[in-house]
Amino acid sequence: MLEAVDLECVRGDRPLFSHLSFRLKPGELMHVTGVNGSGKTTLLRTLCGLTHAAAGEVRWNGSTIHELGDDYRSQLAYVGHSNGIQGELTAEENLRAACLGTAADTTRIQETLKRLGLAPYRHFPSKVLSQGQKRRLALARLAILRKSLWILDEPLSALDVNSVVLMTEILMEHLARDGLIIMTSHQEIDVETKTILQIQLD
Amino acid sequence: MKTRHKRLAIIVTGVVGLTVAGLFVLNAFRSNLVFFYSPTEVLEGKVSVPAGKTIRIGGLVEKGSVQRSPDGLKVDFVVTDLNKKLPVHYEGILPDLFREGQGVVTQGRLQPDNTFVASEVLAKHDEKYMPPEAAQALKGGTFTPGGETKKP
Amino acid sequence: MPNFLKAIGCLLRRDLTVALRRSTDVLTPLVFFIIVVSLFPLGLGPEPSVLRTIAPGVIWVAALLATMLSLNRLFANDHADGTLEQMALSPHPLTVLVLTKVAAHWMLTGLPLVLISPLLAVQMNLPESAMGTLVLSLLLGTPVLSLLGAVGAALTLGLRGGGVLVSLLVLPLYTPVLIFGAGAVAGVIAGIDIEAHFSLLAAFLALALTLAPWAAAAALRVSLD
Amino acid sequence: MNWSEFIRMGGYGFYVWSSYGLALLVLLLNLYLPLRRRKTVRRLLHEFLRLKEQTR
Amino acid sequence: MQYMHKYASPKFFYTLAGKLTPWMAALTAVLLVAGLYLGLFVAPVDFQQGESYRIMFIHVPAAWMSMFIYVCMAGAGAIALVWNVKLFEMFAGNCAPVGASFTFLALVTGSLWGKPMWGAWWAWDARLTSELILFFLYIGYMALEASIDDPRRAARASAILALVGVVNIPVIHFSVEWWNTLHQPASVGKVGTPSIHPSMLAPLLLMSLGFTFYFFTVALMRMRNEILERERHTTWVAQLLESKS
Repeated sequence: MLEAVDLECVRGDRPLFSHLSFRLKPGELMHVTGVNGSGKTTLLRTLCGLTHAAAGEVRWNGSTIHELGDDYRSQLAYVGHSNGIQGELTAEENLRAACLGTAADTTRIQETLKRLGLAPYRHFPSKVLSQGQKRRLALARLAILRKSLWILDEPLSALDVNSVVLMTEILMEHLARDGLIIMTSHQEIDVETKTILQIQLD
Repeated sequence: MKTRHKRLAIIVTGVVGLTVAGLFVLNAFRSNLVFFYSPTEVLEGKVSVPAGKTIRIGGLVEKGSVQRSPDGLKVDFVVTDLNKKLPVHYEGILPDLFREGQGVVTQGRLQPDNTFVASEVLAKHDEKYMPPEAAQALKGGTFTPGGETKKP
Repeated sequence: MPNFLKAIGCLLRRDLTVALRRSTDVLTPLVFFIIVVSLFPLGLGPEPSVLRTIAPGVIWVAALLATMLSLNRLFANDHADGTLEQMALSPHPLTVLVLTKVAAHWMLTGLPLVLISPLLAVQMNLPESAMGTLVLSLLLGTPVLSLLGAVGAALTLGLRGGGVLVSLLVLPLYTPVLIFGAGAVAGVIAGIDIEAHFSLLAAFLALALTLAPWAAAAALRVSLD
Repeated sequence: MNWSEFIRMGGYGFYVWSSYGLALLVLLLNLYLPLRRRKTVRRLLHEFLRLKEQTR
Repeated sequence: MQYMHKYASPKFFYTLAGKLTPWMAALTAVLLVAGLYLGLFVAPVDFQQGESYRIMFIHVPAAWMSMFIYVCMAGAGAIALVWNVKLFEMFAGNCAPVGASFTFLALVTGSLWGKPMWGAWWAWDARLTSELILFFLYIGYMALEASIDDPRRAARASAILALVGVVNIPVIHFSVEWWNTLHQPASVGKVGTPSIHPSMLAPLLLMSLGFTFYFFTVALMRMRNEILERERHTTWVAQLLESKS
């Protein structure tokens, strides 16, 4: 369970939002919306523990994420604005590197690449991939890593219609496995699930 | 791995690393680091000085050894460490603190005939600061610097 | 913990693969090192005794500058494509990951410098007796350069003018290594006992190994904030 | 007390007085900079608050 | 910890510093005038160096301050890093320019003293070189702080740099023993008999104390400016400015 308590974020001297509290249970999805510059990305990065909150705290199963440290990060998968893909490495090598040695069995990598339509590019350096393909490769990480909390910043950007449908499927599978998702998106998402939490930042 | 164990691991590696560094520093202090050589080291061949290499010699200017040329620019003096004596030849302006019986560091080349031609002379002043009368008294043995003056 | 060691191996292999596929990145500092040292005889004249006197200092300063030149490769690429962010979010301690990256960086910059240095020593008329000391001093000193450089590179990550800034931050910290590294080589030419120099270089290495990865990891977290 | 002797400082007047002069300069400069900054900051903030009132 | 946050609140500190500054400034003036009087008129001539040793009353306190301020800066930076206290961030950041100017002063007066005493404007001895490196460290610190836009990020990055640099301070301190060079060994720090005459020690200590209080006065003044600027969104700053005008 992820909890935010009285969260306040500041960029430079400019306050973005304050007194933000919510609670996200397993199997729930939170959709964060808001205009440009309202602090969506900052909120997501704060929830990851990359950015310090000016006040308040983020809790995972009751303990603050700074107390948990690496234990929290072992439950967390994040896809940000940048894809985190090294252009010199092939798609497969990139996925292996993302796992950092844990649970990287070849069959699962191959299956995932196939599902996301990246199988033909398996042995090409990733720099030849298109923007959308790179995005799909970044999202393939989610399927490989098997973490319970997914934090996704604009996961659907640069994706075509088919990929969006595919991605929605993957998100729903994750929720069905009692996973948690926090995401931002400009598109409407039609994920059928028990709960969708909408948070509007202004 | 528990957070507590990780913290312990960090502390242990920190302590081990700093201890190793400390041991190396101690070892370095045991064998000495030199900035300049003494006349004894040079003349007894404890350091092999290749001909033509610039080195530094440190020691005291022997009393009564300073001889200046009439124009005052050429100076000959003897540097001693109270064991061996090394004649030094120098052309140029001497610093104010250059005095007989005082510490000096000269930089230059050792000649084959075991004399030294200096290209630079630097006076090394000691760490005592006191008024002239106190220094006078000190030489007479009636004054010791610092708090001990108050003793009857 | 096999997981933990696997992660180190995986990261090391990844960094080495990436660097070898961009071989110009690896070669540039090495060629720079050779060119800088080769320029000194041209500027000073080929007098062997002069060259021999300045050789230890010249080779060491050139090694310092070559390392500086390679520092932006340490984190900048990974920062630009977001890999660094992922690394900071991995369940392994960032300090250890940073240490691994520094090790990879040293293998690709420091080690080649060490290996090529005898060639330059010959160029600079360094006596053969000093050759071993030069190699050993560089072997002890260049890891310190990479470790301290990592702190500077992490601090200046993503800043405008980062390349110049990193030299301003890191070069003053390099001075002790330079003094004792070049001092050891000069000392062995003068025929004095240089055990103390090596002792201190080893002490610097131990200190840097203990503290620098920790500082660099903290700096990375600040830079990613 | 002989003033010209005092200024001469036993022949070291140039070195001694330039040291003391430089010290005075550095101390005054360090005092002047925050005082000037204080003025600037106050002016800026008055302006900032006035504009903020207007936009409200 | 909560008390620390309360008393380290910018508003509380702003008023406190405002009350404290005039007293600190007065104390600084008294100490410096007394130090100068004792140093220039009362202290006798040195038996070796003549009148030129009077540069010591500027040079030595400036060199001490340069190190003291660096340690203060790193300490405040460490506190700010660990406990996330804004006030210490500002203190650390405002130490640097004052510290750099004292380092500069120590270097130039050292050079002015070195010319008549050693016969050279500059000698590459351990202490002068370490002081020069300290100056570079200050410059690097200020450059790093200036090139990061977000003030809190800048403060944390430069605090890490200061902590790395502070390892250099012991190198400066023990450099005399390490390199055994031209510069005199520390006169006052030695345990047992201080080898400096009390009539010369008194102005030295007075000047050092004066410099210390000067540093704190200037740091408080600088911090007050920064507090106003960084807290401009808050109501207390608005109220304060309205009541003043």
